[in-house]
Amino acid sequence: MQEAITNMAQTSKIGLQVERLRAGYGKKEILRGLSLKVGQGEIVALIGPNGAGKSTLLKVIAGLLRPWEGSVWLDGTEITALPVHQRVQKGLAYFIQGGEVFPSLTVRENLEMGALMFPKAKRQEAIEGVLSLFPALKENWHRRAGLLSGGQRQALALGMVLLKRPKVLLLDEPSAGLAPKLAHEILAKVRELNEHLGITVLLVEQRVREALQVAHRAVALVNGTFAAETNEPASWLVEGALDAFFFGRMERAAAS
Amino acid sequence: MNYLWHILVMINIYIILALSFNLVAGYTGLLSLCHAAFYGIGAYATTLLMMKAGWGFFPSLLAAILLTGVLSLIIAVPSLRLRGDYFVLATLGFQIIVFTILYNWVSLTRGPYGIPGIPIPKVFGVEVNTVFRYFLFSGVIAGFCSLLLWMLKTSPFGRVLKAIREDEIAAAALGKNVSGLKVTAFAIAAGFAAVPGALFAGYMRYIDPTSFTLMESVFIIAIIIIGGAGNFIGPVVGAAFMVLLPEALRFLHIPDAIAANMRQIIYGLLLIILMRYRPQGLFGEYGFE
Amino acid sequence: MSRPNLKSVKREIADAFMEESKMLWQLLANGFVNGCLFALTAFGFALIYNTTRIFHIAHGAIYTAGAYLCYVFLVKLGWNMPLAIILALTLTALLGILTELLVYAPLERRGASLLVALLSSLGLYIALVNFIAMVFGNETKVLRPGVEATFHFGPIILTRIQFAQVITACVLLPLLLLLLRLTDWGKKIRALRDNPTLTEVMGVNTRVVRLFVFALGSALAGISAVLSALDIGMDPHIGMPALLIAAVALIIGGVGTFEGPIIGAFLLCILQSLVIWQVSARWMDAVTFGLLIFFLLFRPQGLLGQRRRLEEALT
Amino acid sequence: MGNTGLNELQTWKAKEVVSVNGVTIECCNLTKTFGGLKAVDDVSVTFEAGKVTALIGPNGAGKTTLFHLISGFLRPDSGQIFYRGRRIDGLPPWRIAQMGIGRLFQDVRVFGKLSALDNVRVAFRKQSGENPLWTVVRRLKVNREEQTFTEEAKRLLQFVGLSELENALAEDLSYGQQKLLTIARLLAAGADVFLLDEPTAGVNPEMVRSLLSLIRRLAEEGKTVVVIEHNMNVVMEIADWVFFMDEGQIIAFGLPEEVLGDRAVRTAYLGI
Repeated sequence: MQEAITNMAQTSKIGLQVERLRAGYGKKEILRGLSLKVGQGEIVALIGPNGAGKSTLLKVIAGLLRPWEGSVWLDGTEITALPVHQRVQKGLAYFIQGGEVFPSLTVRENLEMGALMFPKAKRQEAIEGVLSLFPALKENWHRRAGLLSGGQRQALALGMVLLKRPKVLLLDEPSAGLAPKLAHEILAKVRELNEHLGITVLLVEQRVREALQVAHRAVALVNGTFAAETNEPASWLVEGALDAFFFGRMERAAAS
Repeated sequence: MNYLWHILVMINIYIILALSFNLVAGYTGLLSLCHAAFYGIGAYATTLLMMKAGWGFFPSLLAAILLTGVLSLIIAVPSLRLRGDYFVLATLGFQIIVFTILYNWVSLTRGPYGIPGIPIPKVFGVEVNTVFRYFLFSGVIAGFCSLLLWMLKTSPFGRVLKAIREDEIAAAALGKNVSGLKVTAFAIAAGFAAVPGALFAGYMRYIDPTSFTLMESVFIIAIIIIGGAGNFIGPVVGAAFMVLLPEALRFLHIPDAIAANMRQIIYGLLLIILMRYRPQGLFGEYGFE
Repeated sequence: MSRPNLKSVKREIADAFMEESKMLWQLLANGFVNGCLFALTAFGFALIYNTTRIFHIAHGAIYTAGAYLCYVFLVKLGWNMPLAIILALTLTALLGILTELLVYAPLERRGASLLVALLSSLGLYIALVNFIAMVFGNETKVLRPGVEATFHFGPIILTRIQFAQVITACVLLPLLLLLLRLTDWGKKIRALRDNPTLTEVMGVNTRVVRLFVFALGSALAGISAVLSALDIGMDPHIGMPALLIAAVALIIGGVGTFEGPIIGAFLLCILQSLVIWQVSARWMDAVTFGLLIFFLLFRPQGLLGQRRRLEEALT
Repeated sequence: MGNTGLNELQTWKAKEVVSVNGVTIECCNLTKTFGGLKAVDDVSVTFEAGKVTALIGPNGAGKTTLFHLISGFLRPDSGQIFYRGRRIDGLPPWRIAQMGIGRLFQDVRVFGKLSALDNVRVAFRKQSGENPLWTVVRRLKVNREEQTFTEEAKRLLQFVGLSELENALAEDLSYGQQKLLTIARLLAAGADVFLLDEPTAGVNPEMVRSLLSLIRRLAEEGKTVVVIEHNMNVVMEIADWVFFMDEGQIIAFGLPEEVLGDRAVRTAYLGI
């Protein structure tokens, strides 16, 4: 397997790094010795078919899944053995696939859970910032989150993550289930946060086109290992550029 | 010498209890808290049939086995679809209800006064009237029960129960009638629990509800867990250990008043320690995971 | 000749009727007072069960320990009541913390099943209760000798302790519910109940929250035990019925809710009073656990809980 | 492991398995909703014997739900399912399994504490030894039957390439070996239809080879094989026919190269 060559576009400093990760569930091996670097202030889009290990990689970085082998580094310090909450305190935020919220807490309480690390006086201000992004949440302020529609729940979950003002942001399909317009806005917002605050982003997205447009760099995973990368994500939007990762050896089969 | 035979009688009784419970807990993976209820129903049914209907020991025992097996369906059929701690709770409820009935249905069971003067079992007209004879008697019955249970456990029936324990969805996907098999195993185990009940009644010649409490169910669970669930040797070792432990304490000249508590403390701590480091028990293969 | 007689018969009937209704009122009042006590225990149990999913049987032993700790300080050492109670409750909370640290947390780290935790809890219950019995003996102990002052409210008579029990519960329970709503700790506890993974991802150290929950839940069991012991005394086995009622109250009130177990406890205790009135105290347990089985089979989500989707159970 | 004797293996239950090509499973207008979300939305598909049919599509497209519906673990809100002309929706899973519809789950679901041999032996149908009374009363007959099952199980283990591991506990096998074991188990259960949910996921590349050839051989022996698969190389290699699902609906079907070349499919898959 080819090692990840890393030529980071934006900066030479590494925001996030994984080394020879092997991980899986029970005996099921998903990540097979994956190495990857993300520069500080960089948006990297992870591309690959289902089951390639994108979500698993994010879970390992967030600390929800202990890797069998390998290490995880955040801003130059190893965090492989740290519990989840300490990683969060070090500036890592993780948007879980599917947009999980606390269903029996109100929208307001959910956002307050996202803003726990602010002193109480500053919370409201921080929350207002997120609300300007998702005005629909304001309308449902006192509703239990479990009663929200899918799109609103997704927005709430994203709001909770953005409240953390992270240094490194792990996004697992943030726009899934959202209307195209809102999806676009959200990704644009991610880009904006990145530009203004220098947040490092590792992005997994079903909408590959949008992801590639917003990212500085793209990495393709296939079968739990690094397959390719590009500094010009837009180049992968060309017809057929991604076929090798998603559809494999088409030509061989077509020939037979 | 009688002392030794007495202990062996008790071991025989608990071996049947533990092996039958193992069919439910160790093989099928159902942690039931009402095995002592079946033990009690068996004891009372045998006793009442002997004393009120004037039947002999063996006909009474057979009827008690059937009755217990059938009564077990009352709790088994509805609650087997419950999972994990909800199933445990349902069986706990059943245990307490059975105890309450034994305790309060005075016209039938004499309630808290218990039933004294239970007739001595006869085998081919010979009364089993010494402790030694009772040891032989209970030993033969325990051996016979063990043989039957061993045949069940080493058969395709035992194997499919284990499969259900390991993964009931996969078992269903292979065409196994999971609920039917669970209910069957539960009823068989309950039926077998009637045997030690009858042996106990015939041996003590007196029964009252306090022998069949929730704590007795817990005691049976402790036997399985300390010896180990899911195979044959674990429950046997567990039963011997749990019966012998208080006797061992007695030999250490610990006063009876303290020894009673001390042995319970030892059971309790053993449970904690085993669950932490060896949930499958000393000799078992299944650890309730 | 017959007239006065008839009158007296009428009066007798009326008296008997009055007595009967008086008794009902008194029984209902007793049910309510018991409800207050068991609601505290049930709330503590629910706090632990809802957040950790551990069926904490040892809660019963911790309940017993609370009463005996108070006994040590109050009777054995002769300290004054407030000091004795506060110290007893602190130590009870500590016992809860130790339980989590030494018994449950290692199992949680190993990823052990809930049945394993339940069995450990059972072991801890047995060990603790028998330790208490070994030290203090099996006989009933009283915290306060003598007859209590009584209060009359219409047909109802309450002792001073019963009055204190009602006051404590009526202050503490709403306060606790409010704290769960309004404080950060409360939110963390409810968040942990809803979604442990997301709680961690929000940067909360869930281990600390669990410790807090065990401390608080155990202290509540302690309060309930001390209040009960002040009234009717104690023996080493008072914990099991308390635990069982708490567990049944949680199931019928609704697992996952915090109001549910409180309502469940009151309903259960009042129902028990009615059983005493109409049937007999001896069948109380059968009715309680019959109700438990009924709920488990036909309404497992309880009165207030939400039904889990069938499909979730499959995966 | 040549192409030895799957047919031969099946002869003893030849009455049950009709090894002819043609439609075996037919789903008509299946719909399944989870609280507002249409997981399977008016799906009509047929699966044929002797062919490997691949079911592909993005995560959450409803593929596994469709398998749950066919194997009886979920009941459809509306629609019908037929197996060889018999209606099977509404039957409990074990009945459906007994009729010959085998199911491989996404996570392997082996019986961990049973040996590999026992994992296979437990799967045989119509074991009189599963009746507790017979195991005691007619022990000899049960034992004789058991010998036959043991021999068959050993041959099945050999067929999937696990003979040397027959005494190992299933939990000690590698992930790929466990998958092979579950296929052997389905064969023992007399499955005629194989619903395989991501058979290659999490399996190491060397083992994938033997899995794929095994799957291919099942189809050659006349079984109906349906795989949910994300690896398009695998789809191209083994599938005769492909259904593409997205948001609960079948949006394309055809030969693999047709479907994978389809504009709409590429859009749905790639998000481009």
